[in-house]
Amino acid sequence: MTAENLPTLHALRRSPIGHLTDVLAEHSAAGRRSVRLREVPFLAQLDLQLHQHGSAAFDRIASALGEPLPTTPNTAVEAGDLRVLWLGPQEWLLIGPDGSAPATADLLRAALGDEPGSLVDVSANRTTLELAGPAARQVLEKGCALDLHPRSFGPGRCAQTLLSKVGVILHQVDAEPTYRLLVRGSFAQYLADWLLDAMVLL
Amino acid sequence: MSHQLPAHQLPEHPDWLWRTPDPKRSYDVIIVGAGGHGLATAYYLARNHGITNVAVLERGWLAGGNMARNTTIIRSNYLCEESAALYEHALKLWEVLPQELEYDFLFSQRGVLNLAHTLQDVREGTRRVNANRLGGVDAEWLDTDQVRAFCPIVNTSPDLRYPVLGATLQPRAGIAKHDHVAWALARRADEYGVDLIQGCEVTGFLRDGDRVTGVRTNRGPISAGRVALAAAGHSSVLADLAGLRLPVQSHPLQALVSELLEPVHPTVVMSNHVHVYVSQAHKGELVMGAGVDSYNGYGQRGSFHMIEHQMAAALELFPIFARAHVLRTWGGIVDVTPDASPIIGPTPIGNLYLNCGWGTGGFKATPASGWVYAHTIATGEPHPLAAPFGLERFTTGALIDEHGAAAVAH
Amino acid sequence: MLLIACPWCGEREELEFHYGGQAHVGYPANPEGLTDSEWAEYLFVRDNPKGLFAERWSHAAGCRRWFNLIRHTVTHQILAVQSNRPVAAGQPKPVIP
Amino acid sequence: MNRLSDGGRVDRSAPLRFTFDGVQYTGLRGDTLASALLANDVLHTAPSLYRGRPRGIATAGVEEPNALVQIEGPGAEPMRLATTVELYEGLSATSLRGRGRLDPALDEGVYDKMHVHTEVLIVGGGPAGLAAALAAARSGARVVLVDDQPELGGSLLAGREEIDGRPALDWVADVRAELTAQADTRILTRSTATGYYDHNYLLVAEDRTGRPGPVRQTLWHIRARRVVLATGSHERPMVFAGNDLPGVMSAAAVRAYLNRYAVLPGRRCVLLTTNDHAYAVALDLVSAGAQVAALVDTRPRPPAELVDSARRAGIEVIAGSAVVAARGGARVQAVRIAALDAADTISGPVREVACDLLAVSGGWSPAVQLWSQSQGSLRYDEALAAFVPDEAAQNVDSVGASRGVLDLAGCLDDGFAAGARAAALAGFPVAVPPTPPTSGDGRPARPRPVWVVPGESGEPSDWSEHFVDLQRDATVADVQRAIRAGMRSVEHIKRYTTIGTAHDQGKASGVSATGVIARLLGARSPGEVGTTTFRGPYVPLTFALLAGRERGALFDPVRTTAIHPWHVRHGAVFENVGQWKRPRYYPRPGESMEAAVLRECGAAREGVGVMDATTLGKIDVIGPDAGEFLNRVYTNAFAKLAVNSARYGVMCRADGMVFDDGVTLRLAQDHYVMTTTTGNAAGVLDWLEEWLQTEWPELRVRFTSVTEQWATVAVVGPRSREVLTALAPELDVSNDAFPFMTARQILLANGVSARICRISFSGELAFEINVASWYGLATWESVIRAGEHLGITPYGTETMHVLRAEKGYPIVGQDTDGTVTPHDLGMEWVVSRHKDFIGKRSFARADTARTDRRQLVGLLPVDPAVLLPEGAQLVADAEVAVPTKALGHVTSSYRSAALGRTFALALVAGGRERLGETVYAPLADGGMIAATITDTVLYDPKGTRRDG
Ligand SMILES: Cc1cc2nc3c(=O)[nH]c(=O)nc-3n(C[C@H](O)[C@H](O)[C@H](O)COP(=O)(O)OP(=O)(O)OC[C@H]3O[C@@H](n4cnc5c(N)ncnc54)[C@H](O)[C@@H]3O)c2cc1C
Ligand SMILES: NC(=O)c1ccc[n+]([C@@H]2O[C@H](COP(=O)([O-])OP(=O)(O)OC[C@H]3O[C@@H](n4cnc5c(N)ncnc54)[C@H](O)[C@@H]3O)[C@@H](O)[C@H]2O)c1
Ligand SMILES: Cc1cc2nc3c(=O)[nH]c(=O)nc-3n(C[C@H](O)[C@H](O)[C@H](O)COP(=O)(O)O)c2cc1C
Ligand SMILES: [Zn+2]
Repeated sequence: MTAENLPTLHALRRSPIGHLTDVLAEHSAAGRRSVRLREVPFLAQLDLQLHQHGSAAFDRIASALGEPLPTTPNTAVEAGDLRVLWLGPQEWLLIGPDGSAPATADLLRAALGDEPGSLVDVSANRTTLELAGPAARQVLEKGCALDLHPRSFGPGRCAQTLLSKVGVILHQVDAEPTYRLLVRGSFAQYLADWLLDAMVLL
Repeated sequence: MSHQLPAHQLPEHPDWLWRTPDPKRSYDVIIVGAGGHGLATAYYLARNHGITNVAVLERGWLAGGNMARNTTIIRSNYLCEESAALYEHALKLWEVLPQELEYDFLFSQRGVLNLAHTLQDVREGTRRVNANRLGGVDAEWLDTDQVRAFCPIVNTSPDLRYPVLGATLQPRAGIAKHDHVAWALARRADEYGVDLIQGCEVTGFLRDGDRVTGVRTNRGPISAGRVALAAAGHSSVLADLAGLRLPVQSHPLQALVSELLEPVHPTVVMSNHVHVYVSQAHKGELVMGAGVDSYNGYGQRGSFHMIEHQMAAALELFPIFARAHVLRTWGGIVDVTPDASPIIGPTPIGNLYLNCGWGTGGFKATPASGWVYAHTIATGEPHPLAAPFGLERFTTGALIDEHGAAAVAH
Repeated sequence: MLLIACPWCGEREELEFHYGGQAHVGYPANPEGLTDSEWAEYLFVRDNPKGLFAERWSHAAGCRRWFNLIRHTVTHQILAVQSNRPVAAGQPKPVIP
Repeated sequence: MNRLSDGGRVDRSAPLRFTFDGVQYTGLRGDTLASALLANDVLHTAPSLYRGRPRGIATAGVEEPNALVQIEGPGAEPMRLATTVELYEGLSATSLRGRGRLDPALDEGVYDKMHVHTEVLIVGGGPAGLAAALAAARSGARVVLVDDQPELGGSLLAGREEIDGRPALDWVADVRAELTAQADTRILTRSTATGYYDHNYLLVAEDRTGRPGPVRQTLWHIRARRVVLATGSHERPMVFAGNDLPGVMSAAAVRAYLNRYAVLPGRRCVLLTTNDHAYAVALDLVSAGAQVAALVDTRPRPPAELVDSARRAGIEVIAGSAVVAARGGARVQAVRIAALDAADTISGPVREVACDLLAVSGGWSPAVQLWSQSQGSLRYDEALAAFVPDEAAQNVDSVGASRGVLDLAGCLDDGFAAGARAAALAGFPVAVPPTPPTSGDGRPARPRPVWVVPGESGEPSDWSEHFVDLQRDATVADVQRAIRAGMRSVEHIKRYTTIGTAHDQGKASGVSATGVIARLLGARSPGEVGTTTFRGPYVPLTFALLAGRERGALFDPVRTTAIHPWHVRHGAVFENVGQWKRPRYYPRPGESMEAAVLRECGAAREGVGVMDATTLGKIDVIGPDAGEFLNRVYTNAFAKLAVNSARYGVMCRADGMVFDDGVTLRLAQDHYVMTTTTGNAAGVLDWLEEWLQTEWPELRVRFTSVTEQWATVAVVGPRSREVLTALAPELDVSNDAFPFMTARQILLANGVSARICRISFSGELAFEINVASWYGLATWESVIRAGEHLGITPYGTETMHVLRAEKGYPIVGQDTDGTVTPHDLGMEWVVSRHKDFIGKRSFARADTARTDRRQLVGLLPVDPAVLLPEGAQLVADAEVAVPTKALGHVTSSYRSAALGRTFALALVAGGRERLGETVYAPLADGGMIAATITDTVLYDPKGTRRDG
């Protein structure tokens, strides 16, 4: 892929809820209590899984990223413009800016070396919804059973969990609070509808 | 209660039901568990085989297990021929039992609809209707309009998430008042001389080598020529006491009732896909079952989200229920086999018989279960209708897989 | 709704998990060497105690790890949670809150 | 009007108009429907359900047995209690005879849910609960306090107690203010804890009628480290002749109507009590201007101070006696009073006293419902004559009246201690606040319960006006009948008489019922009889509240592919497959499904068709042991599959039955991508993880679900190659360069990176183009454009099914049903003999090895125009004598454009031995279709078409 054809290529892309941009914006403005919802489409996402035998690779990845992969469950770290989310004892999701997946993948592949591990570009697998504002937590609490109180869940925390009937990766990015919800493409419309409905009911 | 009953009210109970005897030292047959199946077995042992030196031992109160907890759906439109034959035998018995037992237990043949919501459901439904008709079981296929005509409160809008594409109907199917069924059987069994002994928990078996000679109970040992288990959710616990392991797992199954409502729901509706089954009992309460909880449990209670899902599903199909109220919820302990079919027959241990594994659907089988089990106990040979349901099917692989074949509950 | 402590993610609602029945039932080393009834035992027969039960769960909507726990089948009290496999050095340890 | 001129918690400046049974009335803000009715001198409710007896408002709370109403609007709802409906402007209600009426009009209410966690949850905002909340909140722990009333204070709202030398409600206001100031304390009023489940999980139903916002009710799901139950107690009725007459009311209710609602429910009153409580009520009645004709106390020697204070107020106290009958027509007019001896028998003359109100205190039943739901045990306390909490089963304490502490100071003490304890146990240690001084006489004296006040004549079996359960019209005579019939267990008697099964679930009358049973059975104490099981919900809950917002459009997610908008624009008819919406066919205007499908099939066989295959599950299987792993889960071998090659595989469960199938592609030495059936994607991933983690952890392989990463466009038909060439000019699509069951990675002409596989589910030359789902729609559109001149035809699942069936390819779940082995499908070729795999051992079992198992075969109806219904049963003989055992059934059946006729697939016993035989399908309408058994592959049996 060359730089010249990127704009043409991007014109071909369509995110699962790209058609809702205006609706989300309207609701964000109109909510009784300020909660904002928007889609952050096309983020680069890589699913990395290691094997327990692979601690050397773990170290090499740390130096490649400039940050070790988070090993505390349910936490995320920032490494440059990447966010690395703990998904499981040997699994991480690396999230980067649009278009960064190939470069990051190369970096990680090199760091993995010969060690077994799995690295899959899942950028198009999920899209990202961002829910922010003082009442954002309350919106989530309508359908998420995690303890989201600041004592238990704050900036830098993440979790794979259920929101309503949908599996999501939930990531709190700041204390306002702002949450990012990564949802599989086919469920994105439902989740957006559900969130919009919840926002109306504040 | 006992005066000026409007026509749709519960009928009078008899003035006499059963004795409260102390256990004798020995019986020809001991039945463990006074649920519907244990009581029906006692009744038919006496009625069909003249065996009356029988005790039914019950750890709690008579018919206080699943018999007290089920949603009372009776039908025989099972897919597998073996099952359909057994349940149809039951349905035929239901049709004569109120007269035979002289007890109006409100058997109401109001029909059971099994709704189809996907093309796969339609294929499955058609298959079952055709199989049933071939097997001599009444069955019809209704299209969406006919469903609406039969049960006007069902939401047949094409805009439904899973629209109703049709339904199977078994007109002879319906409901009966569970407690009264048990009492009717108990009364007759008692009349024949069967001892119904409550508060008597079997805690072990008396053994003579590889056969049993009686049971140990919290009220002392009692010897018996034959011991027949009919303990539903507790079958594994009892089998364990005898050194037997069963292909049975006990799970919570929940149900609920609404407050009393004016009649709105004329039939029984079951939807596997949307997970609803509901009828309106004679008093007027809506009776609904929820799903089986995934985990094993003996607590007679399940997880509440099952009820919440149940309600969402119910409103999807019956918008008119929106403002009805859940009055009471409860749970039972269902004994589930790998193929969702019961186990009936002798065991590897001499004189010990087994009847269990009815899972979520044994109420409807009550009379037939008692009939074939009594035969098996009396003759030592499986009744022809029960023969396919022996334990050995798990070894040969000749499962009667209602689960696999159709996944229709209750 | 049970509250189950995933050894990795901590306490989560039952809805996030899949039940896996009795724990510690291994796939027979040599299935072909078993009699039909031994094989049937493996396929279909599991303990079903009223009381403490060692069982498997998988955190299906979370980290997808399978683990074992001991639960009382009447009270639903959960007595112990074990991750399903040993953990090597350098890897995160399961959290048991 | 019965409204008192001052006092109470009602707002005299806020009149509210309402209608009851068609008549207009006015009440005040702060009223319940019941208090407003009483204020308007309306005591009567609908007659009783079974016996049509007149009934009146009997209580002031959730324990009400009579005052059932139908809210007609706004917010129609059946079966509410007038005693718990807060009055609002325009309320319209009608009385109900014990049975509700559902409104067919669509429910427009919005019902919401919340999920919260807390260190301490306190249920009940009376003095005990408030004290607990205060203590706990001071620790900094999160505290949630719920109370079902609109105002905090609990029974203090109905009384005239003092705390710290001030009216108790001033103390309540202070506590409320302090709690509100705490950041992590949440107070939920109008919120009833309705269920207490395992692992300290409680449900709280919040009524938001009249609150801001569109939400009518919210169901709170609360997970608490510690719970404090401060739910108070219910005053019990007493069982005597005529105890159901309108005007017989609980003493606590009388007190609440007087003090809280400023309503005088009667002018000339008699009180009947077993305990101290009635004395305060009697004094309140007198000070409200009522006449108290007598206070009847069952105790021969009631506490002297109480008797003196009553006498000072001019009240006659009749000790050691009871009301043996209430008389009246539509309302109580008089009561008959007699002395009772120690055995509770009438031991003196009967005296009649006129009255229009009988206030009854049969003693107190701690509200142990939630405690019991939490599986805590109960014990019968003889001194209190009540069932009280015994052993806790969860992290919970019970305090105040809900555990039998009946004095105010005791309740406060209890609450403070429990609140501090709960916080400390949740990790927030805190000091126990000191208990302020209170008014009152300390612990009440011992009550004397009289479970059955004897009738003036006859036997229990005659006492059919001694009501035990008013709503069920069940009497002492009914209980006696159950016992005579042989019943001993309280559970049987409940079911025989239906006592305790009505709307009120025996909140007030349950223990009375136990007392009656104990009495009639001759038991030593009610403790011997016990209670029936307490079950949730504590108060009835609307179905809609439990459903929450997951109704209508939010009932269940609709999953769609990236290409979905195109399908919608082009008139696709959709089919639900699991949660997915898949195009079933694309009718042209006026075209029937049959015609559309024949057309679509024709295009795929003769020209080129295109299908959205995105919904198939996709799983990346990566690691050095990926091949070995696949070898173990598939019946056939994958370890030696060449890179960039694909293979069809079948998975079985351990019992040998087919569970899933699909094509797996090897992308690299250590990288495969597996496809699963649409409905089974999640199930297969779980299955793989289970085996890897629990059985073969030594295998170095990992799975990643990539179902939504990829959009998949299947281009099918003899002219598909031309479309591919236009789409990917750099790709050599010749058969030699790109053979069947191989894959290529390439940039399409539009710059999109694609993985293209030559796979065919139709028997035709076909290509599957996989692109990142972002590009799915654009890629689909470019395929359409590239094929336009070839008449490229989009087709749906129906056509896909026909095409594959013509080739004899089974669909798992349609042609199989969980009882079918690969051999039954005629797929011996997919079952390896050389390696072990899940399920293999099962094939050797006696039944699985039978040769007369149902096997998949083809069927050709003798009349080629006749379509066999899917699901038709098959028999060997045209003469059917029911019951007959079927040979098998039709699993798939279609009209074929290619064959120019109908055909079907079927599972038939010993089918492969029966090729050429005729079988018959008897139909529900009486018809019969004859068909010939054939091989499953009816189209292009030599497979010449797959290379184009
Ligand atoms: C919520 C629910 C809904 C259901 N709905 C339906 C339906 O609609 N239609 C239908 O057909 N079926 C239904 N069923 C299933 C049906 O209730 C059962 O299959 C059937 O009742 C089981 O047979 P039983 O009546 O003999 O069992 P039970 O009534 O459970 O009898 C077993 C008895 O054994 C006793 N026992 C156990 N251990 C011992 C011991 N050691 N010593 C002495 N006694 C012992 C128990 O106390 C119990 O009374 C439902 C079940 C539940 C729980
Ligand atoms: N004199 C007597 O004989 C006598 C008898 C009983 C009580 N009392 C008095 O009553 C008071 C008892 O105080 P307390 O705090 O224990 O009880 P309380 O009755 O004052 O308060 C309990 C509160 O909890 C609420 N509640 C009950 N169940 C609920 C639920 N499931 N969900 C939400 N809210 C619920 C009630 O509506 C009430 O507001 C004391 O003042 C005591 O002296 C006196
Ligand atoms: C068909 C059916 C109808 C019922 N109707 C009512 C009812 O109207 N009111 C009620 O309180 N309980 C009703 N129940 C539930 C019983 O009260 C009780 O919950 C059930 O038998 C389980 O027993 P348990 O709750 O004592 O464990 C009904 C149960 C069944 C099976
Ligand atoms: Zn986890």
